Amino acid sequence: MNLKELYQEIILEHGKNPRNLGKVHEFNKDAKGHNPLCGDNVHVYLKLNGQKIVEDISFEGSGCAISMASASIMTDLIKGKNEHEAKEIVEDFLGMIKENPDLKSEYLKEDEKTKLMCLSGVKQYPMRVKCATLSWHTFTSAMDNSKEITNTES
Amino acid sequence: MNLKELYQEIILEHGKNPRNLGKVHEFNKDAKGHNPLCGDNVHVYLKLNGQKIVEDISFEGSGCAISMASASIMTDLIKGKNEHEAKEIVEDFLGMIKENPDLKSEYLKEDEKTKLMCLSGVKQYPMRVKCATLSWHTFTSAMDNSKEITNTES
Amino acid sequence: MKIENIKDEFPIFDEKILNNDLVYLDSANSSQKPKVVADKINEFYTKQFSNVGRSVHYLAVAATNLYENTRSSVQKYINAKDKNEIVFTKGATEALNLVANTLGQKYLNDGDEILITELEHHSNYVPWHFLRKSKNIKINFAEVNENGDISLEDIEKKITSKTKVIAITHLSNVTGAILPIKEITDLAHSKGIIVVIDGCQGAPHLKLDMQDLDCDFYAISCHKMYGPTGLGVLYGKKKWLEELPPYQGGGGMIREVKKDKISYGDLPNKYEAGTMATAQVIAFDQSIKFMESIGIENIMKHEADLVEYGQELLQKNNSVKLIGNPKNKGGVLSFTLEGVHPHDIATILDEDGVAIRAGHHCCQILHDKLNIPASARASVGIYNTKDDLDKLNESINNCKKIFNLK
Amino acid sequence: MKIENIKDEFPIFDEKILNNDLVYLDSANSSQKPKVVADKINEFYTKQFSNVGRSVHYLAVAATNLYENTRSSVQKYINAKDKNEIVFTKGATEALNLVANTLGQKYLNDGDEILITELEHHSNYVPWHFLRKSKNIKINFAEVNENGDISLEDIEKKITSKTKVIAITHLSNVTGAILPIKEITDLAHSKGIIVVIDGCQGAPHLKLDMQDLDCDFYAISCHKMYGPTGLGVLYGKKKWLEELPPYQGGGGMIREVKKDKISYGDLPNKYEAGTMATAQVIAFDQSIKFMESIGIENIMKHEADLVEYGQELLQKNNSVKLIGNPKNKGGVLSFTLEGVHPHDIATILDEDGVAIRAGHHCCQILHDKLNIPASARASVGIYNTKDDLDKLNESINNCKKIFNLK
Ligand SMILES: Cc1ncc(COP(=O)(O)O)c(C=O)c1O
Ligand SMILES: Cc1ncc(COP(=O)(O)O)c(C=O)c1O
Repeated sequence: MNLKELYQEIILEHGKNPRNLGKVHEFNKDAKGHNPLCGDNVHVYLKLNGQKIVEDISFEGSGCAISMASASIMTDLIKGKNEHEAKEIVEDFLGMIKENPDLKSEYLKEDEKTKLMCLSGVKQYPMRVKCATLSWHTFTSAMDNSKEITNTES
Repeated sequence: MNLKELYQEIILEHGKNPRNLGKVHEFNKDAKGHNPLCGDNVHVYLKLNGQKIVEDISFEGSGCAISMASASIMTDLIKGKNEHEAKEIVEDFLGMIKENPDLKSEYLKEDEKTKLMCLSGVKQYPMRVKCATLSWHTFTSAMDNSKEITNTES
Repeated sequence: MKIENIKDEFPIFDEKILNNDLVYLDSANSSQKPKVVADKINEFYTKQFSNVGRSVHYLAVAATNLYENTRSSVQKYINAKDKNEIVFTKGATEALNLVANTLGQKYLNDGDEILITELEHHSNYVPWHFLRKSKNIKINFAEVNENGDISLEDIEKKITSKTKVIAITHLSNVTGAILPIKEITDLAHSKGIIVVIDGCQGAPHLKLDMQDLDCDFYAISCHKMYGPTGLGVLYGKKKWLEELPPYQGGGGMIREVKKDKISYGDLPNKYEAGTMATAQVIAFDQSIKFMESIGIENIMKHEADLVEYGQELLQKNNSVKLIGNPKNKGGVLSFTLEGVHPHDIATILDEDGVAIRAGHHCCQILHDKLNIPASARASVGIYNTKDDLDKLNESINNCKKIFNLK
Repeated sequence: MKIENIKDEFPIFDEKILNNDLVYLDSANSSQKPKVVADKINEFYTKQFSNVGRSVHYLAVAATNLYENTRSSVQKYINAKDKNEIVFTKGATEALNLVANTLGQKYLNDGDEILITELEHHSNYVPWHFLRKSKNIKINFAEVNENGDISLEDIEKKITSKTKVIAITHLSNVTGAILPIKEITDLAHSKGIIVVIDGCQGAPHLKLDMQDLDCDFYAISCHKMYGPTGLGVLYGKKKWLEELPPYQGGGGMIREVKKDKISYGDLPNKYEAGTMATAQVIAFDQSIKFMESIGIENIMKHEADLVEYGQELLQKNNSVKLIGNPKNKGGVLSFTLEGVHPHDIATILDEDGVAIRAGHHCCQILHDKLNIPASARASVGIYNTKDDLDKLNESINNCKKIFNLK
């Protein structure tokens, strides 16, 4: 295992200064996520327009560097994507965190892939995987308009 | 250990045909006893007269051969004794069941001692000691006019 | 694993008990433990110990994974639909208290009725009695018939328009009767009645399939299933576990705690308050794997053979009176011996190394009905053999000799 | 036994965790187990196993004696007046639920108030919250002061004429504050208030004397006391245990069961329904003996030295902020590291083999008050050394390096 791989500079930077923190003005979808193990909570807000494009997206919450960085990077990448693209990116990310060595989605540019790959270090820290995936699962709930609180345990 | 010592003929006989089974007419003292382990219940009745003599004594209940024989023999020996004598006999018996090799009380005749000694076989069967002592403890409760149910566990 | 040599897997049978080989016929009370179970507990305490789910360090992660693995194993073993339908408790008794208490809090109302049977163990009666005391709830009893059995017909007869719950044993720990729980569940559900099954004697001996059975709750006692003491399993349909309130409160079962309000966690955490029986849960995985390695069909066949053999032996033995002759009988042989109190029988058998139980086996209602204060009970597990039952019979004969019976 | 070499008695310290020696600083969560405890469990399961109290055969008698021996050992260890004041539960959480539930059934009425503190573990808050829901009972909170402590004065201030129960921790599992429970008990009793003490962190580390302390209830968590998981002890004054109703119903806790009524057994059976955690109770005797062989005074001195040493180390470390500086502090060092979330700290420390806990430690009220979502916590047990605390400090420095802190 390698802590340097887990805590890369880009993670630390996003963790410290997360992008898109706050509440989207006039959001029309949102969902709450909860990690029962560490008690982390995240709330994802987004504005989906008539063309099913995520016009704006943000999150509220506090947590460890991994979860903050992950939410920050996610919101950055999802913004401007349409529903189909966004869902593919989420799947691609979750697949990468679980088992795949790489990201495959066409909807991600090379530099975006590089950014996302920085989170792949958590693979070696099973207990921290949930920190990295919480905001992504919560985004999916928001898109699905789910009223339930997303729980990384299930 | 020796089952023959535990189940001597006299025990089997008293167990099968217990003496003083039933309810003393016009008893003035009584107490209930309970063995939570095996669920045995015994109810001891007695009539103590003005001279503090146990004029009559009996018991109700059902249980194993040991407990029935012990209650039967006890009621036989206690009948006619005064309070002081009865208490000494009880102590003598409990002492014998616990640790003493012999019975010492002056208030017991030799043949009575022989009869009581038949119960000494339970010493080797710790789980059965309570069967042998339940009615004796219950007699003491009755004498002390205790309203609580005697419990061999305590 | 072959069931013929299974005694070898249980270290206790290498011991001498009062200079005798142990003939253990008290498995309905608690089963012996295979070496793999004892070893796993030892390994966990000496090499891997940590509390689960609360820390992120290496040992805690490993322990949490082991703990959750058992939940998955149990789920598969009983074919529950969802992992979160498996709740660990301190025993079957707690599981039944949990169900009665939470149904009492949210589902049952004054005037409602609960149907149990005259066969029930106190653990499936007293928790409902508490509701009779705290709420105005009535308990009805389906009657045991002359075979020591409960018929579907009598259940049907005892159901009223107010019956809200049927709580019933899968297999009687006294008569050995295997109840028609699937038919009872179908009947109950057709009338909107909840079915709670006391599976203490079912789980160690019968094939379980929660999705097929479709009962609402099923309680399991792990120490009777070749597992550790201090552990039970409550299977509950997700719908109920989600709808009902929590049972105990404390660490681990909460979502958010404020001074003025508290919200509770999701399943299964909601019902697992405080530090759980970590080592026991982790070791129970070995019990399940052990039973799986033999195969439940083989276990059922082996035990059915034993019961048939034992029943014949005892039926032929003068003065022995078997209790219960149900259509489907599990591995329990309860009996009385004319003129000999069961405690005396047990003591005499014990002297020969034959361990049985004497008493009312926590079934006073049944013993009242049979008009006896107590009975002797020999019960079998996977490690028993026909030889064990021969020794039982011989020892009963010894008993008869001492009591001068023919 | 000498406390200097005590690590040798714990087999887990022979293991390598991620290629490191284990620096275990998570004992407030759960303690490691000495070899004698693991051995006793193994011996019981492989050579002596039987259920207790229910059968008269040899193994059952032996198991029952072992089981009751532990009760006597616990009684002596905490200097309770009566053996029957010791009730075994599945954990401290159950013990506290038992007290809250039974007091709620028989003693507490609408409008009554319960006083707890902002330091309480969820296990000593949620059970009372249940009463707030089911009855109209109010919960008041004594306030934690700037030292992470609770003062007698604030307790006194928060008592009203309606206060019926004070439920309070002996030693905070976050700030380490040792509360003046004797003074609080005296004060409470002078006003006729029942005192319930959450002794989870007290029992493993402090000298206990129930007769001197005179509290009404005291809850103990055995797995934090070098004992097995799945076991707790509730000490309760005989008077209360006799007066209050039973908590769970089932086998073993009854006297007589009829179709229309049930009477309950005497203490301690009344509160021990169903098959208990037999093996765990039997092994816990070894935990008590183990602690006695070292001597609680030696344990207290050893741990006080460690805390003082650790506190100094961390106070000198830039960016580390210790939580709580109470007058009397037990072996708990909670802290935050500027700009680093506790979970990240725990992961980085784990990489060095240093096991600590991160989170709210089941004390959300306290963390809300401190205005932090979580904290990192290092906690000590008898096996820790100053060397362990040096490693903790070094590893924190490693953490600072990764996060570019000075
Ligand atoms: C102060 C305190 N109270 C209660 C508990 C709950 O104890 P258990 O989880 O063993 O039931 C703990 C431990 O988690 C504790 O530290
Ligand atoms: C039919 C039945 N129900 C309930 C129980 C209670 O189980 P436990 O004592 O493991 O809680 C038992 C065992 O004693 C049983 O045989």
